[in-house]
Amino acid sequence: MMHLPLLPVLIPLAAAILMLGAHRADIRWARGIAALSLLGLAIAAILLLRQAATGSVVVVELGNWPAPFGIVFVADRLAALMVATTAAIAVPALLAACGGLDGRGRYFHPFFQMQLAGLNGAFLTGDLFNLFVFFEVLLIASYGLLVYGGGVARARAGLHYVVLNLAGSVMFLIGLGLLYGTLGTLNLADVAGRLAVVPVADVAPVRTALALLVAVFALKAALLPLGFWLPHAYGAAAAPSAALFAVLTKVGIYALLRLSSAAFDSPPGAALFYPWLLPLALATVVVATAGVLAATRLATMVAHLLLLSTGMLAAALAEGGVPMLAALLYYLPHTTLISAALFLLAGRIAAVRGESGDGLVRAAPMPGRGWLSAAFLLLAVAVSGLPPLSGFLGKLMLLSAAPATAAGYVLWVVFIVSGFVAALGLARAASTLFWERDAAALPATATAGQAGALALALALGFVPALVLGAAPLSAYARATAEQLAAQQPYLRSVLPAGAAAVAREVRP
Amino acid sequence: MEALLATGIGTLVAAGLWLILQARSFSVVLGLTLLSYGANLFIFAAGRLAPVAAPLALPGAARLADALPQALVLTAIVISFGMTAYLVALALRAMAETGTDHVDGREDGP
Amino acid sequence: MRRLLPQPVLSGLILGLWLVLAPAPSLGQVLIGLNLALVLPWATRGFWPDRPRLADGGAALRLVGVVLADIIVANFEVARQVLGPPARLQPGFLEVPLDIRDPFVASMLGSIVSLTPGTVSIEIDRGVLLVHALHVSDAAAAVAGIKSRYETPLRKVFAC
Amino acid sequence: MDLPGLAFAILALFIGAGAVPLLARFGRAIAAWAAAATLAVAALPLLPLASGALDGVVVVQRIAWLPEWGLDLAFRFDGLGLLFAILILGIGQLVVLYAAYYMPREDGLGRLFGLLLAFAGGMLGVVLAENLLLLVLFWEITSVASFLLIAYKHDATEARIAARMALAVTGGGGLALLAGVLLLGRMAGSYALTEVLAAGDLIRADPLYPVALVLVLLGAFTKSAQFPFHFWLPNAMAAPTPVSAYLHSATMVKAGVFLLARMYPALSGTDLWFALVSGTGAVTLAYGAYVALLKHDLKGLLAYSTISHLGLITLLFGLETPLSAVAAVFHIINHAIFKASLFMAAGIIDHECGTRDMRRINGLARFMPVTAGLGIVAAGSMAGVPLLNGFLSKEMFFTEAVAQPALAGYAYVLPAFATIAGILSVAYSARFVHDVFFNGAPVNLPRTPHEAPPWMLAPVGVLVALCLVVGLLPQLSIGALLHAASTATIGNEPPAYTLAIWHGFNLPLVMSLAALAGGLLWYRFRHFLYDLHERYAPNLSSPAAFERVFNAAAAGARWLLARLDSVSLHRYLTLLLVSTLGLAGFAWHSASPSPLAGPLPPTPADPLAYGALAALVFGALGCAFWHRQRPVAIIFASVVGLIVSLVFIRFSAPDLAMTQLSVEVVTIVLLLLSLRFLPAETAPRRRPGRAGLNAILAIAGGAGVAALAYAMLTRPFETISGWFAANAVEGGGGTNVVNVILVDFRGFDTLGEVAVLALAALGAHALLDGLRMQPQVPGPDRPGDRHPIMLAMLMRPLLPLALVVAFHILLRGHNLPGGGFIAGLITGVVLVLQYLAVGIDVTETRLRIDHVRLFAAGLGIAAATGFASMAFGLPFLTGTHGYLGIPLVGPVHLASALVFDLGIYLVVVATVLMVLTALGRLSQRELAPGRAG
Amino acid sequence: MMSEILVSLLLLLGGAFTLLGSFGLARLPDFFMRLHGPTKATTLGVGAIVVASLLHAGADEDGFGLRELAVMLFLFITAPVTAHLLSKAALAERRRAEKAE
Amino acid sequence: MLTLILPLVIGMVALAMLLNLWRLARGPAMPDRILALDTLGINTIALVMLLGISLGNAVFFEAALIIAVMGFVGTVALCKFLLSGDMIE
Ligand code: NA
Ligand code: NA
Repeated sequence: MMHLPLLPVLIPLAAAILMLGAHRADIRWARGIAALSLLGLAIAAILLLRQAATGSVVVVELGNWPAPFGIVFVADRLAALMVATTAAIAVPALLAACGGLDGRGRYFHPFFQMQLAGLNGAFLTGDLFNLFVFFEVLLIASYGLLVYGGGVARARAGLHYVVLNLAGSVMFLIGLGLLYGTLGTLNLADVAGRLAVVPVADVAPVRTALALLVAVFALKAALLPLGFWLPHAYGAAAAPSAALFAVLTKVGIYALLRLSSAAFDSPPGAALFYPWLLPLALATVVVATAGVLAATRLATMVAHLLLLSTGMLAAALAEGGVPMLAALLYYLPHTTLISAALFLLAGRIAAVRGESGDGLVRAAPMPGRGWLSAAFLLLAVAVSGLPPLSGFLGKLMLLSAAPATAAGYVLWVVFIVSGFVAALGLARAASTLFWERDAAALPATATAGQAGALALALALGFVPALVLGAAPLSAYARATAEQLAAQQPYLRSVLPAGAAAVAREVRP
Repeated sequence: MEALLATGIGTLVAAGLWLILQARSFSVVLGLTLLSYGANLFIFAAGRLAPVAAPLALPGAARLADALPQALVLTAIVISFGMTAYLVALALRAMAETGTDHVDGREDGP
Repeated sequence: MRRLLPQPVLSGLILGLWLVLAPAPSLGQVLIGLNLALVLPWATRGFWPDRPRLADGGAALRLVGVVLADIIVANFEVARQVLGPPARLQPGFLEVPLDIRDPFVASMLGSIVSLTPGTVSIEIDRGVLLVHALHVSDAAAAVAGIKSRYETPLRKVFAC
Repeated sequence: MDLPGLAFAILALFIGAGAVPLLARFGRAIAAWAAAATLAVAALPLLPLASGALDGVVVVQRIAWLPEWGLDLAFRFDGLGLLFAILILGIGQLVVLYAAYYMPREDGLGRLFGLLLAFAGGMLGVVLAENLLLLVLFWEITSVASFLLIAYKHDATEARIAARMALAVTGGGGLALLAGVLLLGRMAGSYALTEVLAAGDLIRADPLYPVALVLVLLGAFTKSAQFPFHFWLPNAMAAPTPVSAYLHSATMVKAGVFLLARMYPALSGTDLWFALVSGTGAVTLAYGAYVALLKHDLKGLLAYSTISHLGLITLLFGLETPLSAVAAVFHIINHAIFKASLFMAAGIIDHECGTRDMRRINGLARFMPVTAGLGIVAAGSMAGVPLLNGFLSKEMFFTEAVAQPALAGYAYVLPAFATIAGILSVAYSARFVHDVFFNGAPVNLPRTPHEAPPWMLAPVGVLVALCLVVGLLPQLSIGALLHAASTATIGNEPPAYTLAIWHGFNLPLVMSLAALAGGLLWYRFRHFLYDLHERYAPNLSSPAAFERVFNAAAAGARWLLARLDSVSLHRYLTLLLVSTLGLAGFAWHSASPSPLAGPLPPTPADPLAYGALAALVFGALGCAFWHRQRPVAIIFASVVGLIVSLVFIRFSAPDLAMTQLSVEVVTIVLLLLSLRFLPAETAPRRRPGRAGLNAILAIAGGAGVAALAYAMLTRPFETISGWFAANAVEGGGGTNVVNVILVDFRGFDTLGEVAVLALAALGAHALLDGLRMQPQVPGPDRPGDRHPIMLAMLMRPLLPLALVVAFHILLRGHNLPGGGFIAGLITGVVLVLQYLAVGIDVTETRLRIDHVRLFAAGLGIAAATGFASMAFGLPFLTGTHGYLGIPLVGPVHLASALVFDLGIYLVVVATVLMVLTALGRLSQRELAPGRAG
Repeated sequence: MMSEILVSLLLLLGGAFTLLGSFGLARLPDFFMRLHGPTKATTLGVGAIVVASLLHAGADEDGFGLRELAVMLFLFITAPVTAHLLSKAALAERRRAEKAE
Repeated sequence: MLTLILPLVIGMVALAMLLNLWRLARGPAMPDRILALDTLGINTIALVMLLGISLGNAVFFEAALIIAVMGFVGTVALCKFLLSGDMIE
């Protein structure tokens, strides 16, 4: 059990290694390994959640070296929630990929597993440079998954995505260098401890270092004006990849959350989000809403919906406070799971429609229209925040938690109107996809495997799960927000003797 | 010495930025390479410049250079090498798909 | 023995290199070096399909001495040429007809020519070594010099 | 706690909604029976509570759901709830019966009844909700369900658009309601209806009351199709008639006026309420009544009449007379009854005639006398003909109009307006009767109408009978229910009123008679009005208009996105740079002021440092300047790499220098391999201002980073790094602290790093595998140039010798500069050199390595050292080291880190080989066809 | 002392030839002439410095104290190859330029 | 004596490297630039050795060795690119 927090990284890593070793074998081997890996991941995620739900913060010292010198993995409520969300998405995404996509290029399964390893590592690590490394792991895996399958759109969007992220990595490194060069440590808990005692003369560089990290995380989160790449990239990716990417942007949100929890009570981190984050977050919502209206393909529409949710999450982050973060932490798994399901649905629709793909154009009636339209209805209602599904509950929480200030009410207006417009856009899309029929068009001849359907069905399970589990999830989210705000449990678990007891030397 | 190193880092970053702002994939690769150099030197500089010995914990060794930033830079160099390799492959793929080495995939791109 | 040690010269070179690089002279290092000397030639034998055999070790040593001496002496010659007015230089290409047929040995000749100052091997093509000389007053003499000072000893060393 | 029977009632409907479509596979009858049974089952939990509700008992049942957010599954059953439950479930039963006969044979009914039940569930939830958030939740369920019901015949364009229109208006209104409810909750401190209703004074005194009121009214008005939000309703007639009969008489549209009734104690009693509610109601009443006459479509007429009657009810809620709310509640009942029957009758007529155009439908009394009889009675009720239920509530309306005190001085205005509205309503009712059942013979009907089957007429009959019963025996039939519902609405006992047919000859009766007479007269001049209307009235409510607005919005959105997002990397990078610079600048300047330079004295610079800086700047600027001549740019980049390595050497970082140097070489080879397929040179592109912008951005970014570096370098800091040097030998078993950090203290970073490397190579391979590309540079013009002989020959001895160096570097790494990474690069590079020397074909026949398995081996070995420690109950990657006694050799110091390093070595070798051969094969394959030998 | 003088002389010799080679590279008018400077002088230049380093460090260094010889070994193998390839490349460029005219 | 000679020799090598840079910038053709880069690498070996003597530290030797073993690969690649465009076929 002491290794538990590491398993979400080690299991997929081991799976990827085995897959590479068996790369000449029939693809069923890779699938089998992947299935076993996901089974292990699911079990690990559940155990982690159960452990975290007790309020304990479990620390693993890699290599048996104590923090802040060695790298530690820290499983608290937030990390467990993120790992569980990732695992939940991975299952249907993998299943969808096993419908034949995984055989259409090279190394799908190793990339998929390493994507999971990278994500989980980013969520669990308690060391900032190790976070950088896991960012790179998840990014390189995402590059592979994004361009998987080839084609002009993927190549172009992939190039933009990769270059932007490489530029982001450079910023990350400079930020980390500056942070180490001023605070002399890389462990997040230790950083938090050091921030409290930064000499006045060093506040400016430390604060700038934090700002650089914030900029990097905002890029990953696809916050405007750094998020234009997202719809092109996610819209171009194959459906299973895109589904997995739904959790990718949340890494940025997660990191911002972590950073704000660790750093923003200190002089260098004070009010670092104010006054710019809220306007940008709301602008993200507005532009993404426009994108939903403007979309000409379902996948692009879903990508904009994802962007929209990022804006909402960022706005919640900007407002801060336990209730707002509690709302955020319910909304985050909701939007991630539902967006992933929508990507799978878009992929399924594209598969059964054949030539017209998921384009929002009139076409021949698609096979399986009945249940696909029902799936669309469920997911559309959930994603646009209409009652009675999780989107409504999440939005309700965000609205309730918004403060009774002008900014709070602006947030109401933006959230409500954006959800409304999104619902109209989705209704229009549904109308075109399912109801308009082109009598002249030949019926789709593409044969779509059953794996995609099964994956979608599985992903649809998120909808009732998020509603029926709303009460426990909401309670968990609130406790997570409180744990983040308290900060002390995390710090004490990582550095039992406190940051002040760490041996340091003055340089140069 | 500090000003010189800072100037060097700044020049690398400026040249790298100039290059990635050019619209050709090859220039972007070059620019990212220069940017990585700049970032690596920056992290390296976080250990400060001091007339000290290489970080070898030999018997009787006196003041050693800060090994931690060096280890970080090593990791960063390796990762950036991998990323460069990938980017080069992607640039070729994009060239094959779009018929141009313009990063926006269209010759008339902005 | 031949199976075990296909290239004794190379093996010796490997052992020597290892010992030169080794952090401390110890029996362990010698053992590791011997291992490398055995394993590496065997492991890389595919890249060297037609190995020339060393026939005359003494001739080889003599050749090494000659070349080293030439390098030192000729370096001063070239230094004078480089420092002097460039207009006085008469550069030119020399075509050295080769009696060596083995491409590896021919390449060794090319290397020696390049390492000794004043001449650079440019091409080995159809039995002719094309050489660029920084200053050549008598082309025929220069060609003859290369053949007698380096090619003949080399043929003796490798018996080809 | 009570058993949550109310929740069961609602749940039953939703379960039925899910089950009926499945049961419909067994036949239409099964579907119909199942739907009817569901409605009946839903009524069961309510029955025991009904008598209590009639007596004014309010039952509240509550299941906690999200208490911290104020959302509970709390339900309430009172008179108003009872009334609406009867309407929803009762008229629902009739609609099910009607639909079973009305819908075409080929319709399996599963979807229709499923949606109807879902709708009924939402509706019942709205009327039984005790929690306001829960009310909103159900409210929006009705919006979504009605969207699907209106789009039921989705092959028809107008049905699809009408559905979206309804969703836009009613769903949007629901969101406004949500905001309003959230505000009310903040004012009252609770979302529990009981507490909100009790906090009316608090709410009305709140500064945000007007906002909350407007938001709640937006919800009500949109749902109840009040002007100017009415336009969705006529278009919603695209729904099948049973749907119209249900949604647009008794349920959906009544949700809005239900909300007015529900919130009456909390929100009413202010001038704003009066102005907004009665004003909107009055305009809607008149407008709907006026337009209704002009509709040639039978259902259109009914739709506008519905709008008009809803306006009437709204107007009544707005009036501030004691009994207006009672009148409103009464008219809710009456309208539901007669309008449902009229829709059903219209459906029968449509069914029988094949058209709903009243210009073609004439004289149906001859063909279908029963339908005619029922329709005439229902229309009479709609017109307010005495002895029918519609007359009673209209009479109450007239009474209240006369009694309304607010317009003192203009007391005649409201009665006059009421009379005019009455005239209009009589006129359209007259048209429904005369133009359909009489007025000569039918014109060109698709089929000859017959009397409908009895079971189809039965529901109409039941409703018409109710019109008569209520009209004749109001107190006996409806008195108790009306009283209970009114009490629940007002919040306490309503003032005394009598439900009687005859109140004596008074002003309201005069108004009624005037309305009847005037209405018939108005109908007489209808043709003149038709012409007028067709000539001048803009059709604002057409689906085409809605679609135009929507498309314009989408086009606007597209325009906006195109402005913002040019899908250009330059734009993205510019935004990234500007944002980062802005954020960093903001961070610096918002900190407590401090100088850029720290307190440390500068280290003196030697001439060599100046030279190095000069070379670095030279290389960097050269690379930037010559970037269009790619090979030249590569050379300049190499210079930069070389100088960076020198900096590492100068400042005591031998490992970094070696790594940098080896990476440099591989990178050059990589870039050159790619250059074959990229244009070797590109002409500069003229873009005004672009170069200037780029220069500014680049200089700003460079200056910023330089400033940060300077600020950092001139400040002392406290670091943890002393620990690493102190523990390297004891803890990590190595003297090279950098290597010990890499393979032990922070070995997990390294594991991630080699994973990145492996994935990058695999990704590159996946990208280029099977790709064919046109080379952009000429091939060799001499065959001998392909594999220069001296290169090929001298690589032979170089290979094993370089491997010796690699092995040397690998072994010493833990103690001295070196390690698996550098060793791997050396190995990879000398192997690549073989490719350069003799070509890919020859090399690959000699070097049979499965790169992918090499990755597996390398990563596996590295990871295995971690797993091994787990087997000993230690954390992942816990290292060990010690001395191993070897005969002859003596003790040899071994660290598990060496094994880890070996894994790294293999991964690096595989990376170099895989990437470079992937790029190399690109050209090879391309050349293959033309190559001889 | 003798060794220090010897080392100094060797260093001066190495430095001089290193500089000379690069001077030739900068000064000589034609590519094939420039090719001579570095490939020769740097060989001796670096060679002298290597020997100097060998002599200087030999006493207090671990191992056999001959590590610097390894550098020379590799330089002697690679330098001719470099020259060979460079001149071939230059010839190819020249041919290409002639063809273009 | 060495303390006097060493800076002088380092200066000579550094000057040599600056001369290489001049040729590198000047060209005129690609072979000239490659030649300049190759010479720069060899001069770097000399400089690294000199720094090793000057700092009294032998740990830089391997860096010189790396340049000796691998530095010329870049030159080979550049030349082969010029020669045949395609390098490893
Ligand atoms: Na008629
Ligand atoms: Na360890």
